[in-house]
Amino acid sequence: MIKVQKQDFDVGAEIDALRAGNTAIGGIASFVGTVRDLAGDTPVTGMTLEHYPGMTERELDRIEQEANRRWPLEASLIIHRYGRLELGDRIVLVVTASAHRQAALESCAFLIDWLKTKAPFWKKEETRGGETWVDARDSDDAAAARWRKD
Amino acid sequence: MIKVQKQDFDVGAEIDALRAGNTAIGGIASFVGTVRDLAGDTPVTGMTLEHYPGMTERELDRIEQEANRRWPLEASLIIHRYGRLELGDRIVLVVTASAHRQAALESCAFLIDWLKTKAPFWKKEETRGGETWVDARDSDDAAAARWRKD
Amino acid sequence: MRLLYFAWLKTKMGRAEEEVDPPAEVTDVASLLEWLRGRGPVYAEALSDLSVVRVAVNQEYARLDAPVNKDDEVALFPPVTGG
Amino acid sequence: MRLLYFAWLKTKMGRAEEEVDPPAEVTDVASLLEWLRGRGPVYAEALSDLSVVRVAVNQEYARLDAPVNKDDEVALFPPVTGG
Repeated sequence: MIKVQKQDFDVGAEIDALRAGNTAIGGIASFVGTVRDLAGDTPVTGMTLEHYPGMTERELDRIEQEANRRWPLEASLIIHRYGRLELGDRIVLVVTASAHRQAALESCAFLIDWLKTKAPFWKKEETRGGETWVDARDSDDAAAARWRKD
Repeated sequence: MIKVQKQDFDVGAEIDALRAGNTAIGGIASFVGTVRDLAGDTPVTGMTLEHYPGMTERELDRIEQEANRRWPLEASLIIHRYGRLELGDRIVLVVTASAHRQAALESCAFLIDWLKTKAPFWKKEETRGGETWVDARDSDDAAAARWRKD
Repeated sequence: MRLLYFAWLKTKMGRAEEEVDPPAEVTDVASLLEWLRGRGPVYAEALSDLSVVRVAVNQEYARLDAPVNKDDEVALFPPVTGG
Repeated sequence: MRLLYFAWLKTKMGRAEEEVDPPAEVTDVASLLEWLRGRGPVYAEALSDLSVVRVAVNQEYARLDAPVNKDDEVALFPPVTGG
Protein backbone atom coordinates (compact mmCIF):
# COMPACT_ATOMS: atom_id res chain seq x y z
CA MET A 1 0.00 0.00 0.00
CA ILE A 2 1.23 3.53 -0.65
CA LYS A 3 0.11 6.82 0.85
CA VAL A 4 1.28 10.31 -0.11
CA GLN A 5 0.01 12.74 2.46
CA LYS A 6 0.56 16.04 4.24
CA GLN A 7 -0.38 14.78 7.70
CA ASP A 8 1.76 12.82 10.13
CA PHE A 9 1.40 9.06 10.64
CA ASP A 10 1.42 6.72 13.65
CA VAL A 11 4.12 4.08 13.16
CA GLY A 12 2.71 1.56 15.63
CA ALA A 13 -0.83 1.85 14.29
CA GLU A 14 0.35 1.53 10.69
CA ILE A 15 2.35 -1.63 11.48
CA ASP A 16 -0.58 -3.13 13.40
CA ALA A 17 -3.01 -2.41 10.57
CA LEU A 18 -0.63 -3.88 8.01
CA ARG A 19 -0.16 -7.20 9.76
CA ALA A 20 -3.70 -7.45 11.18
CA GLY A 21 -4.69 -11.08 11.54
CA ASN A 22 -1.99 -12.42 9.23
CA THR A 23 -0.22 -15.13 11.24
CA ALA A 24 1.90 -16.15 8.26
CA ILE A 25 4.05 -13.13 9.17
CA GLY A 26 7.16 -13.86 11.22
CA GLY A 27 9.06 -10.60 10.81
CA ILE A 28 8.25 -6.95 10.19
CA ALA A 29 10.98 -4.49 9.25
CA SER A 30 10.41 -0.76 9.19
CA PHE A 31 12.28 2.43 8.50
CA VAL A 32 11.27 5.95 9.52
CA GLY A 33 13.06 8.96 8.06
CA THR A 34 13.00 12.13 10.18
CA VAL A 35 14.03 15.77 9.74
CA ARG A 36 17.47 16.17 11.28
CA ASP A 37 19.12 19.34 12.50
CA LEU A 38 22.20 19.22 10.29
CA ALA A 39 22.79 19.12 6.55
CA GLY A 40 26.49 18.28 6.44
CA ASP A 41 27.80 20.98 8.81
CA THR A 42 24.97 23.45 8.27
CA PRO A 43 22.30 23.81 10.96
CA VAL A 44 18.81 23.26 9.56
CA THR A 45 15.66 24.62 11.21
CA GLY A 46 12.99 22.98 9.06
CA MET A 47 12.21 21.96 5.51
CA THR A 48 9.56 21.83 2.84
CA LEU A 49 8.98 18.77 0.69
CA GLU A 50 7.69 19.37 -2.80
CA HIS A 51 6.42 16.51 -4.93
CA TYR A 52 4.88 15.76 -8.31
CA PRO A 53 1.30 14.64 -7.62
CA GLY A 54 0.33 11.73 -9.82
CA MET A 55 3.85 10.72 -10.80
CA THR A 56 4.75 10.26 -7.12
CA GLU A 57 2.02 7.67 -6.63
CA ARG A 58 2.95 5.90 -9.86
CA GLU A 59 6.61 5.68 -8.92
CA LEU A 60 5.92 4.52 -5.36
CA ASP A 61 3.51 1.88 -6.70
CA ARG A 62 6.14 0.68 -9.12
CA ILE A 63 8.83 0.53 -6.43
CA GLU A 64 6.55 -1.42 -4.12
CA GLN A 65 5.66 -3.86 -6.90
CA GLU A 66 9.35 -4.39 -7.60
CA ALA A 67 9.98 -5.25 -3.94
CA ASN A 68 7.09 -7.74 -4.03
CA ARG A 69 8.57 -9.33 -7.15
CA ARG A 70 11.97 -9.70 -5.52
CA TRP A 71 10.97 -10.91 -2.04
CA PRO A 72 8.12 -13.12 -0.76
CA LEU A 73 6.31 -10.41 1.19
CA GLU A 74 3.06 -10.82 3.08
CA ALA A 75 2.48 -7.04 3.19
CA SER A 76 4.23 -3.76 2.48
CA LEU A 77 3.59 -0.08 3.04
CA ILE A 78 5.17 3.19 1.97
CA ILE A 79 3.98 6.50 3.43
CA HIS A 80 5.68 9.71 2.28
CA ARG A 81 4.75 13.15 3.49
CA TYR A 82 4.98 16.47 1.65
CA GLY A 83 4.66 20.11 2.72
CA ARG A 84 6.39 21.94 5.55
CA LEU A 85 8.08 19.86 8.25
CA GLU A 86 9.73 20.81 11.51
CA LEU A 87 12.89 19.39 13.07
CA GLY A 88 12.30 15.83 14.26
CA ASP A 89 9.15 15.39 12.17
CA ARG A 90 8.60 12.07 10.43
CA ILE A 91 9.07 12.27 6.64
CA VAL A 92 8.73 8.72 5.36
CA LEU A 93 7.75 5.28 6.59
CA VAL A 94 8.55 1.97 4.93
CA VAL A 95 7.22 -1.29 6.38
CA THR A 96 7.69 -4.80 5.00
CA ALA A 97 6.36 -8.03 6.48
CA SER A 98 7.32 -11.57 5.54
CA ALA A 99 7.37 -15.10 6.91
CA HIS A 100 11.15 -14.74 7.22
CA ARG A 101 13.20 -11.91 8.64
CA GLN A 102 15.82 -11.63 5.89
CA ALA A 103 13.13 -10.96 3.27
CA ALA A 104 11.61 -8.27 5.50
CA LEU A 105 14.94 -6.62 6.35
CA GLU A 106 16.33 -6.67 2.82
CA SER A 107 13.16 -5.43 1.12
CA CYS A 108 12.81 -2.62 3.63
CA ALA A 109 16.37 -1.42 2.88
CA PHE A 110 15.69 -1.83 -0.84
CA LEU A 111 12.51 0.25 -0.70
CA ILE A 112 14.05 3.22 1.09
CA ASP A 113 17.21 3.16 -1.06
CA TRP A 114 15.25 2.84 -4.29
CA LEU A 115 12.64 5.44 -3.33
CA LYS A 116 15.36 7.99 -2.58
CA THR A 117 16.56 7.97 -6.18
CA LYS A 118 13.23 7.41 -7.97
CA ALA A 119 10.27 9.02 -6.21
CA PRO A 120 9.73 12.64 -7.33
CA PHE A 121 10.19 14.51 -4.06
CA TRP A 122 12.46 17.49 -3.50
CA LYS A 123 13.62 18.89 -0.18
CA LYS A 124 14.09 22.59 0.44
CA GLU A 125 15.98 23.14 3.70
CA GLU A 126 15.72 26.20 5.92
CA THR A 127 19.12 27.40 7.13
CA ARG A 128 20.43 30.68 8.55
CA GLY A 129 21.42 31.64 5.00
CA GLY A 130 17.88 31.14 3.71
CA GLU A 131 16.10 28.34 1.92
CA THR A 132 18.08 26.00 -0.32
CA TRP A 133 17.07 23.09 -2.49
CA VAL A 134 18.97 20.00 -1.42
CA ASP A 135 21.36 18.48 -3.94
CA ALA A 136 21.04 14.78 -4.75
CA ARG A 137 23.79 12.79 -3.07
CA ASP A 138 26.15 10.37 -4.79
CA SER A 139 25.90 8.10 -1.75
CA ASP A 140 22.18 7.70 -2.43
CA ASP A 141 22.89 6.68 -6.02
CA ALA A 142 25.47 4.21 -4.75
CA ALA A 143 23.03 2.77 -2.22
CA ALA A 144 20.39 2.30 -4.90
CA ALA A 145 22.92 0.82 -7.34
CA ARG A 146 23.53 -2.06 -4.92
CA TRP A 147 20.05 -3.32 -5.77
CA ARG A 148 20.37 -3.00 -9.55
CA LYS A 149 19.86 -6.16 -11.56
CA ASP A 150 21.26 -6.37 -15.06
CA MET B 1 18.66 0.00 26.20
CA ILE B 2 17.61 -3.61 26.73
CA LYS B 3 14.44 -5.04 28.27
CA VAL B 4 13.66 -8.69 28.95
CA GLN B 5 10.01 -8.99 29.87
CA LYS B 6 6.93 -11.17 29.91
CA GLN B 7 4.51 -8.46 28.83
CA ASP B 8 3.86 -7.14 25.34
CA PHE B 9 5.30 -3.83 24.06
CA ASP B 10 3.99 -0.93 21.97
CA VAL B 11 6.24 -0.48 18.92
CA GLY B 12 5.23 3.11 18.17
CA ALA B 13 5.56 4.21 21.80
CA GLU B 14 8.97 2.54 22.14
CA ILE B 15 10.27 4.24 19.00
CA ASP B 16 8.91 7.62 20.12
CA ALA B 17 10.49 7.27 23.57
CA LEU B 18 13.82 6.26 22.06
CA ARG B 19 14.13 9.23 19.73
CA ALA B 20 12.45 11.75 22.04
CA GLY B 21 13.84 15.22 21.39
CA ASN B 22 16.95 14.00 19.58
CA THR B 23 16.97 15.93 16.31
CA ALA B 24 20.39 14.54 15.35
CA ILE B 25 18.46 11.42 14.29
CA GLY B 26 17.66 11.14 10.59
CA GLY B 27 16.65 7.49 10.35
CA ILE B 28 15.15 4.86 12.63
CA ALA B 29 15.16 1.20 11.63
CA SER B 30 13.18 -1.41 13.49
CA PHE B 31 12.45 -5.10 13.39
CA VAL B 32 9.60 -6.93 15.08
CA GLY B 33 9.58 -10.72 15.28
CA THR B 34 6.17 -12.37 15.65
CA VAL B 35 4.84 -15.89 16.28
CA ARG B 36 3.93 -17.42 12.94
CA ASP B 37 1.60 -20.27 12.23
CA LEU B 38 4.06 -22.57 10.49
CA ALA B 39 7.36 -24.18 11.46
CA GLY B 40 8.54 -25.49 8.11
CA ASP B 41 5.39 -27.37 7.03
CA THR B 42 4.08 -28.04 10.53
CA PRO B 43 1.15 -25.96 11.82
CA VAL B 44 1.99 -24.23 15.10
CA THR B 45 -0.66 -23.04 17.56
CA GLY B 46 1.51 -21.22 20.10
CA MET B 47 4.89 -21.30 21.79
CA THR B 48 6.72 -20.81 25.05
CA LEU B 49 10.00 -18.93 25.27
CA GLU B 50 12.38 -20.01 27.98
CA HIS B 51 15.42 -17.92 28.84
CA TYR B 52 18.37 -17.79 31.22
CA PRO B 53 17.72 -14.83 33.54
CA GLY B 54 20.91 -12.90 34.17
CA MET B 55 22.86 -14.27 31.23
CA THR B 56 20.17 -13.04 28.84
CA GLU B 57 20.62 -9.45 29.99
CA ARG B 58 24.42 -9.72 29.84
CA GLU B 59 24.37 -11.09 26.31
CA LEU B 60 21.87 -8.54 25.05
CA ASP B 61 23.93 -5.75 26.63
CA ARG B 62 27.05 -7.05 24.96
CA ILE B 63 25.34 -7.35 21.57
CA GLU B 64 24.00 -3.81 21.84
CA GLN B 65 27.43 -2.47 22.80
CA GLU B 66 28.96 -4.22 19.80
CA ALA B 67 26.42 -2.52 17.48
CA ASN B 68 27.28 0.84 19.02
CA ARG B 69 30.98 0.19 18.44
CA ARG B 70 30.42 -0.68 14.80
CA TRP B 71 27.95 2.04 13.81
CA PRO B 72 27.49 5.69 14.88
CA LEU B 73 24.13 5.23 16.61
CA GLU B 74 22.18 7.91 18.43
CA ALA B 75 20.04 5.33 20.25
CA SER B 76 19.27 1.62 20.27
CA LEU B 77 16.78 -0.69 21.93
CA ILE B 78 16.27 -4.42 22.24
CA ILE B 79 13.12 -5.85 23.86
CA HIS B 80 12.74 -9.62 24.08
CA ARG B 81 9.77 -11.37 25.65
CA TYR B 82 9.65 -14.74 27.39
CA GLY B 83 6.84 -17.00 28.57
CA ARG B 84 3.84 -18.28 26.65
CA LEU B 85 2.93 -16.54 23.38
CA GLU B 86 -0.01 -16.92 21.03
CA LEU B 87 0.00 -16.89 17.22
CA GLY B 88 0.72 -13.40 15.94
CA ASP B 89 2.13 -12.20 19.26
CA ARG B 90 5.20 -9.96 19.22
CA ILE B 91 8.35 -11.77 20.42
CA VAL B 92 11.19 -9.31 19.92
CA LEU B 93 11.77 -5.67 18.99
CA VAL B 94 15.02 -4.14 17.78
CA VAL B 95 15.25 -0.39 17.11
CA THR B 96 18.30 1.58 15.97
CA ALA B 97 18.49 5.31 15.32
CA SER B 98 21.28 7.21 13.59
CA ALA B 99 21.94 10.43 11.69
CA HIS B 100 22.16 8.32 8.54
CA ARG B 101 19.88 5.59 7.28
CA GLN B 102 22.51 3.02 6.30
CA ALA B 103 23.88 2.91 9.85
CA ALA B 104 20.37 2.43 11.22
CA LEU B 105 19.39 -0.25 8.68
CA GLU B 106 22.62 -2.23 8.94
CA SER B 107 22.86 -2.18 12.73
CA CYS B 108 19.21 -3.27 13.05
CA ALA B 109 19.87 -6.29 10.81
CA PHE B 110 23.09 -7.00 12.72
CA LEU B 111 21.33 -6.92 16.08
CA ILE B 112 18.58 -9.35 15.16
CA ASP B 113 20.95 -11.72 13.35
CA TRP B 114 23.49 -11.64 16.19
CA LEU B 115 20.88 -11.97 18.93
CA LYS B 116 19.41 -15.07 17.29
CA THR B 117 22.65 -17.00 17.72
CA LYS B 118 23.86 -15.51 21.04
CA ALA B 119 21.03 -14.58 23.40
CA PRO B 120 20.00 -17.53 25.62
CA PHE B 121 16.37 -18.00 24.61
CA TRP B 122 14.79 -21.28 23.56
CA LYS B 123 11.48 -21.74 21.77
CA LYS B 124 9.14 -24.62 22.48
CA GLU B 125 6.46 -24.84 19.81
CA GLU B 126 2.98 -26.26 20.24
CA THR B 127 1.93 -28.49 17.35
CA ARG B 128 -0.70 -31.18 16.88
CA GLY B 129 1.93 -33.75 17.85
CA GLY B 130 2.66 -32.02 21.14
CA GLU B 131 5.30 -29.59 22.31
CA THR B 132 8.72 -29.60 20.69
CA TRP B 133 11.88 -27.63 21.35
CA VAL B 134 12.90 -25.81 18.21
CA ASP B 135 16.24 -26.79 16.66
CA ALA B 136 18.75 -24.06 15.89
CA ARG B 137 18.85 -23.32 12.18
CA ASP B 138 21.96 -23.30 9.99
CA SER B 139 20.53 -20.30 8.15
CA ASP B 140 20.65 -18.30 11.40
CA ASP B 141 24.31 -19.19 11.87
CA ALA B 142 24.98 -18.16 8.28
CA ALA B 143 23.16 -14.85 8.78
CA ALA B 144 25.19 -14.11 11.92
CA ALA B 145 28.44 -15.16 10.22
CA ARG B 146 28.02 -12.35 7.67
CA TRP B 147 28.77 -9.90 10.48
CA ARG B 148 31.81 -11.70 11.86
CA LYS B 149 35.05 -9.74 11.93
CA ASP B 150 38.34 -11.61 12.06
CA MET C 1 1.92 20.63 -24.63
CA ARG C 2 1.90 21.16 -20.91
CA LEU C 3 5.24 21.78 -19.20
CA LEU C 4 5.70 21.36 -15.43
CA TYR C 5 8.69 22.57 -13.42
CA PHE C 6 9.70 21.44 -9.93
CA ALA C 7 12.15 22.47 -7.20
CA TRP C 8 14.87 24.88 -8.35
CA LEU C 9 13.76 24.57 -11.94
CA LYS C 10 10.43 26.04 -10.91
CA THR C 11 12.24 28.84 -9.04
CA LYS C 12 14.51 29.62 -11.99
CA MET C 13 11.68 29.49 -14.51
CA GLY C 14 9.56 31.69 -12.26
CA ARG C 15 6.55 29.43 -12.79
CA ALA C 16 5.26 25.97 -11.95
CA GLU C 17 3.77 25.25 -15.37
CA GLU C 18 3.00 26.61 -18.79
CA GLU C 19 1.35 25.63 -22.05
CA VAL C 20 3.66 25.65 -25.06
CA ASP C 21 3.17 24.96 -28.74
CA PRO C 22 6.50 23.74 -30.10
CA PRO C 23 7.16 23.65 -33.86
CA ALA C 24 7.04 20.43 -35.89
CA GLU C 25 10.82 19.84 -35.54
CA VAL C 26 10.27 19.08 -31.84
CA THR C 27 9.71 15.32 -31.87
CA ASP C 28 11.61 14.04 -28.86
CA VAL C 29 12.89 15.18 -25.44
CA ALA C 30 16.25 16.31 -26.85
CA SER C 31 14.72 18.57 -29.48
CA LEU C 32 12.19 19.91 -26.98
CA LEU C 33 14.99 20.92 -24.57
CA GLU C 34 16.95 22.49 -27.45
CA TRP C 35 13.89 24.50 -28.52
CA LEU C 36 13.22 25.61 -24.93
CA ARG C 37 16.79 26.84 -24.50
CA GLY C 38 16.29 29.02 -27.53
CA ARG C 39 13.28 30.74 -25.97
CA GLY C 40 15.34 33.22 -23.93
CA PRO C 41 18.08 33.67 -21.31
CA VAL C 42 15.96 32.33 -18.42
CA TYR C 43 15.37 29.03 -20.23
CA ALA C 44 18.94 28.90 -21.53
CA GLU C 45 20.34 29.35 -18.02
CA ALA C 46 17.94 26.97 -16.26
CA LEU C 47 18.64 24.25 -18.81
CA SER C 48 22.38 24.94 -19.25
CA ASP C 49 23.49 21.77 -17.44
CA LEU C 50 21.38 18.82 -18.52
CA SER C 51 23.23 16.52 -16.12
CA VAL C 52 21.10 17.98 -13.33
CA VAL C 53 17.81 17.97 -15.23
CA ARG C 54 15.48 14.98 -15.25
CA VAL C 55 12.55 14.68 -17.64
CA ALA C 56 9.26 12.84 -17.28
CA VAL C 57 6.79 12.46 -20.15
CA ASN C 58 3.24 11.75 -18.97
CA GLN C 59 4.58 11.05 -15.47
CA GLU C 60 7.17 8.49 -16.56
CA TYR C 61 10.92 9.07 -16.59
CA ALA C 62 12.01 9.70 -20.18
CA ARG C 63 15.38 9.67 -21.96
CA LEU C 64 16.55 12.24 -24.49
CA ASP C 65 15.34 10.09 -27.38
CA ALA C 66 11.85 9.56 -25.97
CA PRO C 67 9.16 10.92 -28.34
CA VAL C 68 7.00 13.89 -27.30
CA ASN C 69 3.89 15.30 -28.91
CA LYS C 70 1.54 18.19 -28.34
CA ASP C 71 -0.85 16.38 -25.99
CA ASP C 72 1.88 15.31 -23.60
CA GLU C 73 2.55 16.47 -20.06
CA VAL C 74 6.31 17.00 -19.84
CA ALA C 75 7.91 17.67 -16.46
CA LEU C 76 11.42 19.04 -15.92
CA PHE C 77 13.02 18.70 -12.49
CA PRO C 78 16.32 18.16 -10.68
CA PRO C 79 17.42 14.73 -9.38
CA VAL C 80 15.03 13.73 -6.61
CA THR C 81 15.89 14.17 -2.92
CA GLY C 82 13.02 12.62 -0.97
CA GLY C 83 13.03 9.80 1.52
CA MET D 1 29.00 -26.07 42.09
CA ARG D 2 25.60 -25.09 40.80
CA LEU D 3 24.44 -26.65 37.54
CA LEU D 4 21.60 -25.19 35.47
CA TYR D 5 19.80 -26.93 32.60
CA PHE D 6 17.65 -25.29 29.94
CA ALA D 7 15.26 -26.35 27.17
CA TRP D 8 15.45 -30.06 26.21
CA LEU D 9 18.45 -30.56 28.49
CA LYS D 10 16.22 -29.60 31.39
CA THR D 11 13.54 -32.01 30.16
CA LYS D 12 16.01 -34.88 29.73
CA MET D 13 17.68 -34.23 33.08
CA GLY D 14 14.28 -34.00 34.73
CA ARG D 15 15.34 -30.92 36.66
CA ALA D 16 16.21 -27.25 36.12
CA GLU D 17 19.19 -27.18 38.49
CA GLU D 18 21.20 -29.12 41.01
CA GLU D 19 24.14 -28.69 43.36
CA VAL D 20 27.07 -31.01 42.64
CA ASP D 21 30.42 -31.57 44.28
CA PRO D 22 32.79 -32.85 41.61
CA PRO D 23 36.09 -34.52 42.55
CA ALA D 24 39.45 -32.71 42.28
CA GLU D 25 40.12 -34.06 38.74
CA VAL D 26 37.32 -31.83 37.44
CA THR D 27 39.19 -28.64 36.55
CA ASP D 28 37.65 -27.51 33.25
CA VAL D 29 34.43 -27.79 31.22
CA ALA D 30 35.62 -30.92 29.39
CA SER D 31 36.40 -32.86 32.58
CA LEU D 32 33.15 -31.67 34.17
CA LEU D 33 31.13 -33.01 31.23
CA GLU D 34 33.06 -36.29 31.32
CA TRP D 35 32.39 -36.66 35.04
CA LEU D 36 28.69 -35.85 34.56
CA ARG D 37 28.34 -38.50 31.84
CA GLY D 38 29.64 -41.06 34.29
CA ARG D 39 26.92 -40.27 36.80
CA GLY D 40 24.32 -42.50 35.16
CA PRO D 41 22.38 -43.27 31.98
CA VAL D 42 20.27 -40.10 32.10
CA TYR D 43 23.38 -37.90 32.10
CA ALA D 44 25.16 -40.11 29.57
CA GLU D 45 22.23 -39.88 27.17
CA ALA D 46 21.56 -36.15 27.61
CA LEU D 47 25.24 -35.35 27.05
CA SER D 48 25.90 -37.95 24.35
CA ASP D 49 26.23 -35.42 21.51
CA LEU D 50 28.28 -32.44 22.64
CA SER D 51 27.79 -30.72 19.27
CA VAL D 52 24.31 -29.73 20.47
CA VAL D 53 25.33 -28.72 23.99
CA ARG D 54 26.46 -25.19 24.87
CA VAL D 55 28.10 -24.33 28.16
CA ALA D 56 28.16 -21.08 30.12
CA VAL D 57 30.31 -20.58 33.20
CA ASN D 58 29.08 -17.78 35.44
CA GLN D 59 26.74 -16.62 32.64
CA GLU D 60 29.42 -16.38 29.96
CA TYR D 61 29.82 -18.77 27.04
CA ALA D 62 32.70 -21.14 27.81
CA ARG D 63 34.80 -23.52 25.70
CA LEU D 64 35.78 -27.04 26.68
CA ASP D 65 39.12 -25.82 28.06
CA ALA D 66 37.61 -23.09 30.26
CA PRO D 67 38.41 -23.62 33.96
CA VAL D 68 35.63 -24.43 36.44
CA ASN D 69 35.69 -24.52 40.23
CA LYS D 70 33.30 -25.33 43.01
CA ASP D 71 31.85 -21.83 43.40
CA ASP D 72 30.87 -21.54 39.76
CA GLU D 73 27.43 -21.47 38.20
CA VAL D 74 27.63 -23.74 35.15
CA ALA D 75 24.76 -23.83 32.67
CA LEU D 76 24.21 -26.50 30.02
CA PHE D 77 21.79 -25.80 27.20
CA PRO D 78 21.14 -26.42 23.49
CA PRO D 79 22.01 -23.87 20.78
CA VAL D 80 19.78 -20.84 21.29
CA THR D 81 16.62 -20.26 19.24
CA GLY D 82 15.27 -16.86 20.31
CA GLY D 83 14.64 -13.76 18.25
